[in-house]
Amino acid sequence: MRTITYREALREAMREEMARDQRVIVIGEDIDGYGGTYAVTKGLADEFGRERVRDTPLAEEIIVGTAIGAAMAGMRPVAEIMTINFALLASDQIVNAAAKARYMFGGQVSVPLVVRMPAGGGAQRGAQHSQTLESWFAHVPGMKVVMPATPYDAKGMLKAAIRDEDMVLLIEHELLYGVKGEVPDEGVEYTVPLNRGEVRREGRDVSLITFSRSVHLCLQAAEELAKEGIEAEVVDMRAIRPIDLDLALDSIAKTHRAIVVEEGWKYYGTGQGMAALIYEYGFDNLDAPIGHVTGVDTPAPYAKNLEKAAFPVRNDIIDAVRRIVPQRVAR
Amino acid sequence: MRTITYREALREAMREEMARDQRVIVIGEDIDGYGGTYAVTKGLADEFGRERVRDTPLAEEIIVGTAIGAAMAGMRPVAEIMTINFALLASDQIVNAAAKARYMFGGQVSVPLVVRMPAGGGAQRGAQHSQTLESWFAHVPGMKVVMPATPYDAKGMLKAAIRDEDMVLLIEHELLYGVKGEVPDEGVEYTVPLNRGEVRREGRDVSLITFSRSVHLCLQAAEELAKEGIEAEVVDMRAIRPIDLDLALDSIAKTHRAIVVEEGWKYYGTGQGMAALIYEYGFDNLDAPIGHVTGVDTPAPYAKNLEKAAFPVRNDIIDAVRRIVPQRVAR
Amino acid sequence: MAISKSDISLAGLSREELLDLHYRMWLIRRFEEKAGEEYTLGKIGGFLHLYIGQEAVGVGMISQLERKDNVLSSYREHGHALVKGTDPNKLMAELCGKATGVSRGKGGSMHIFDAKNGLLGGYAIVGAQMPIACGYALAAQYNHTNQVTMVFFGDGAVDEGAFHEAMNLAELWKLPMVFVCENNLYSMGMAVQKAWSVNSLEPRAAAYGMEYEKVDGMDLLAVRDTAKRAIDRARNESRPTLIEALTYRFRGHSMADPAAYRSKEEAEQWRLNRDPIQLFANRLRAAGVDDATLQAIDDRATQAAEDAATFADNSPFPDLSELTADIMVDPTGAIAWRRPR
Amino acid sequence: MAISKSDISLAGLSREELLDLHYRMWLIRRFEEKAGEEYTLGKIGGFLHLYIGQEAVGVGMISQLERKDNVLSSYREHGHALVKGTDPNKLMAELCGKATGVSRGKGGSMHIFDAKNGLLGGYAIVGAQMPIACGYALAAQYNHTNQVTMVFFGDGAVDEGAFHEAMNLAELWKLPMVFVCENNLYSMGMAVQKAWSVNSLEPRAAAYGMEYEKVDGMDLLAVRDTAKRAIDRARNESRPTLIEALTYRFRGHSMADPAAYRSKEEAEQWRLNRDPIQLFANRLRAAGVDDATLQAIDDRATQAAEDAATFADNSPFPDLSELTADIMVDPTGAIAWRRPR
Ligand SMILES: Cc1ncc(C[n+]2csc(CCOP(=O)(O)OP(=O)(O)O)c2C)c(N)n1
Ligand SMILES: Cc1ncc(C[n+]2csc(CCOP(=O)(O)OP(=O)(O)O)c2C)c(N)n1
Ligand SMILES: [Mg+2]
Ligand SMILES: [Mg+2]
Repeated sequence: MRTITYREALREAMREEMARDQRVIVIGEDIDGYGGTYAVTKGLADEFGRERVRDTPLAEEIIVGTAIGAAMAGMRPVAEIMTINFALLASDQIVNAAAKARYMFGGQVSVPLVVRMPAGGGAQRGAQHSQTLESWFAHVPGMKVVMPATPYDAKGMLKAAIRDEDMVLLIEHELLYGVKGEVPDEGVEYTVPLNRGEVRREGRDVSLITFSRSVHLCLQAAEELAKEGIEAEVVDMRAIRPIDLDLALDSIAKTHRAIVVEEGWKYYGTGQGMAALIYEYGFDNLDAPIGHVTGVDTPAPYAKNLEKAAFPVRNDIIDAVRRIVPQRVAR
Repeated sequence: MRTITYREALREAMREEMARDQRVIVIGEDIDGYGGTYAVTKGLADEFGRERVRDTPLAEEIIVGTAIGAAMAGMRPVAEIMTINFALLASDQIVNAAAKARYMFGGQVSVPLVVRMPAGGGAQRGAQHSQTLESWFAHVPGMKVVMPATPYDAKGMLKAAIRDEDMVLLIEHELLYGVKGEVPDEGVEYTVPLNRGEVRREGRDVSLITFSRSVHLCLQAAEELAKEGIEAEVVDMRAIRPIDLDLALDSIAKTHRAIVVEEGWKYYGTGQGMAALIYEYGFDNLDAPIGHVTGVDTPAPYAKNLEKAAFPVRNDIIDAVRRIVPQRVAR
Repeated sequence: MAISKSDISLAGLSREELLDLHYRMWLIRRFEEKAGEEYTLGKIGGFLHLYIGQEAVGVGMISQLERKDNVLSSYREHGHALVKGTDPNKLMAELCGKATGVSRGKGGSMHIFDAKNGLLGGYAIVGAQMPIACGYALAAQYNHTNQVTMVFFGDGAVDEGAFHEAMNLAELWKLPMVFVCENNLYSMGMAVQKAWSVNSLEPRAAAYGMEYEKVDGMDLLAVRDTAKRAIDRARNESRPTLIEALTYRFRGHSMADPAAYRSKEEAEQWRLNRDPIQLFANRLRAAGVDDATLQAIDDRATQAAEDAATFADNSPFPDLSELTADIMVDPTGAIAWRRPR
Repeated sequence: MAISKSDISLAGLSREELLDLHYRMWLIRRFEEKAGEEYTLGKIGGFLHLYIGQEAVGVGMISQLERKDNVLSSYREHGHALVKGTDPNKLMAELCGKATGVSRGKGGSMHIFDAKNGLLGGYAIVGAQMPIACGYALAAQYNHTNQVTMVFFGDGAVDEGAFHEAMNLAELWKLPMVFVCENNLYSMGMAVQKAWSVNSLEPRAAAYGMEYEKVDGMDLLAVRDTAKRAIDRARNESRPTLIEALTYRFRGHSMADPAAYRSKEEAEQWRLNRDPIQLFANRLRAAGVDDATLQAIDDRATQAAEDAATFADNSPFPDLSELTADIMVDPTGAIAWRRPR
């Protein structure tokens, strides 16, 4: 095991897969000359050449459309959209073309494409640069959507995504790139399945159902709560579509209480979808309504103090847990 | 009262508001020369002139972007997107520009814009033309989203939307345009509030929480169920954002059982959002998990038999009710 | 740029080749007419966009391609498919949503795909096929397959941002492709001069430094000449071309469209004087082909269309298991994956 | 089209006018330098894109507008706002996310909006301001307000579909607007010649039949000449123009960018030889303005920037109630409207 950053983990995944498979190419804005907006792609062009690592014009629809066509023609493109906020300009290609191609063409073609993009707020980037829109894509059949929270998962899921025969949206987080974590030594092959979540911390009193950067907030909250005798189980759902529902249900069968924690907007989003599924299949195991910690239902404000109030922090989770866990536990 | 079609009701709304307010203009593809794709705008250009009723080039981003700018400059544009499937090409303008403008510009501007567009499947239009993506937009703060089911509501809500100071997405249904219903006589002014649903049929045994075309399917199912002694309450949620939550909660306080009925995809969609809210605020009133009747989680197939199986029909609702309502009732 | 015209020598083609081209145009015509009938009878649902009137473009362009080459198109793609080699039976079955359809009935009229013959999709979001075509061309360039990618679209599609982004990329990356705009003067009811701020694509091509040719889309041999040059440029020099083929759809936009936005006379003039099949028949006659031969070709096409309809009629609907098949390669890719217990 | 050059007569402007223009350029320069410092000190968060090097474009263009006219821009809009009349104090306060900011601290550096002065938004989705600008222009045309709408964007924005759709509509509908592309040779790290398949916007304008002018964006008076023509065309003839202003950003794309994709020498050459403020100072000197006067102007600008920073420093953060204020006009527009009981 080594300790590397989330950014490095992603880069390693691409390097290894590019070395392994000539069909893998990487395209996007500023991935070469600029060195990658978040430096994820740094050095790839020098190593693999500019036929395989391609800076594109500033035009998201053509980036994704070209990647889709190349994938349908048998390549394994990894398209980088600079942030998920710009993916709206490519949403038609993702939803109407790529997600439907195999089905509407009667199984004659597949779209082995990876679209990588960071989401998330918290760095004062303002209303247009702080969104978390994974539920848009996860709503649509025809693709997989994953959101790794650790360097280990970032590398393992990106490698799995590149090898996958279907379109995978790998949604990163702008504030995770510098986060460090353990990954196997170079040369030790591994992938992380795209349809499995993972329990990050065991606990008997409440299940924190979460994903992406919020996993880390939940772990911090759980540490804090442990001091008062409340044991929270942190369930990293990382697979958004297909969702690892049993993982959540098993946890709730044990704890009987759940809080969904996410950074995005509350209404008609990912967390409500997860909650609805847990209710649907785990109703009898629930002793209380599921709590929901989310970003505030507003465009992201710029001002530091407002932004801080707009996105969940550790204490929001702690408060939500205290509200839902009966006093007898927290004694 | 008169009986007119949903299509005519929408047209009347625009006519009345255009006559009342010079700031109202209508722009979109094929709304004039073609007579309106679904003939909703037929005759408007002749009546109000081609300065006010504007055929545009085939380019959704500019249609919506132009309408946004005009709205910010004080006009009251009604933009028609031919179907919601094409709104993905304008989703950046809707979400990143219009929904955020007032907030990120500190309240200095408003966007009194109406975007009209039909959604829905069921006419063998295939995978790219049969979607119901309202949850995408309803997820985002900064706009209102409504889905009228009747001519009365279509007219009243469109009029209210045009007068509203904020952006309203009025989502119609391709299979509702020909549906007839009662509306007040010409000259009798009325609007329908954009934040209120309506109970379409009272019942004590189960609440059918629904909207748009599915309201009609629920009413049919309720008729049928009544024959076996099951009284279903049909709750037309028509206001998707802001949602008239109390309406649903009041109904469930009475029936203790609910089924959400929608035509769109199940996961991370509108129905799951509504269900999650009902659970969150009405958990103690629920005797059973909420049922969920949805479109099948697949791109829309073209073949007649497959398409029929892909979207909910009356009997799917009846079956779902029978599963959830205890035997003692259905005696 | 003047409109290219073929000379009367009939382009050095053999009699068989000429008659084959003629057959292909008739096949499209008769097939589409039959499809229109089946639609009226309710056997075809949804939208149906006929290619009648534009046959010379599809036949002229695609007959110059090799089988390995790629064709992408819009919802108005039946003609392109037939020329590229799609079996008319399977095509009609697809239009009727039958299990024997080229996409097993799941795509329908707007989404024809025939992997074997390189007909790589009818796309029904206007303009969206252009970026995807760039991707196919990029793959061909990267893998040195020497394939040419040809993408068809209408005058309306030019208005979409996708056109702009695709044109720039294709020229910038020197992609081996041919953009074919079938300018039939209308996008639905919108006359092209009301939608384009300039009335030709020539300056649009120049905006990207791309090669451009305008061609009379009713003149089969002229189309073939133009196609040849563009295809050679793509295959031998890896350079894209934008072709503007002037044509006219004789029918409404779709079967639902009475075409009230254009005058009956205008349409009648085109049908009478500019029918690409009649124009080519005239040339064949002038070159010595007799009427009986021409009639036999039409008859054969008519029969093929009939046969296609019969085939579709006799075919079963897809099995209901198809409803959730082939959403993705991975069948567990569906939502809510459950752990094996 | 040759690049227009102003003649040495200093364009018939009075001494006061000339010095005022000079001041405006210095104000931008000093303001942006100060903003850069505040960013480094952590007082400004998020992204910060400085306008340094491009001052002559914003000043030349906007100084020809009337107050009632509209300006829309990108995230690189501080300069445009200052020329259009935005109070530097309120601007700096906005950058620092303070309650006294022009948007009450809620927008930040990328989203400046100043309704009173017609600075109608910095937009941070590249290219998205162009369609919106068309809407403002349409409203002006419809209401006969005689307003001109000017929209600024970069060379990178030209690649987006939004550019294409907006250019076509503007020309088609003869919208009274001016498109100003500030071609600073890079979009982030992407050199323009690697992104554009042609190396000029002239053919791009021709693609839509739109008027085009190229101008040396470092030459304030040349910019003013060009602006005047375009604005007159918009105001008097309701015809749009595309202006390509050749310029250079002296700093990185944003404060986070060390600009490793271009050589130090290249940037140094521009700074030394093509600084728009020094070039204009030279002309003023040649026209008889003495160094003390010039220095005083710079001093005044420096002081204004300092004052702005002090003002921002001394301003409070927004009240927490602002978090959910002004999402929409209708405060009950928030989700989950509850019935009054
Ligand atoms: C993005 C998008 N907008 C609108 C439509 C509806 N629509 C389908 S075909 C069409 C006209 C297209 O015209 P053109 O490109 O000229 O092709 P033609 O039909 O003439 O072959 C329109 C507006 C669509 N399918 N996709
Ligand atoms: C749609 C979109 N894609 C990508 C970005 C990220 N981005 C911000 S600015 C920029 C470069 C823009 O360059 P240009 O238009 O030349 O303007 P300049 O920064 O040079 O003023 C990019 C890629 C964005 N904000 N929006
Ligand atoms: Mg057309
Ligand atoms: Mg630039």
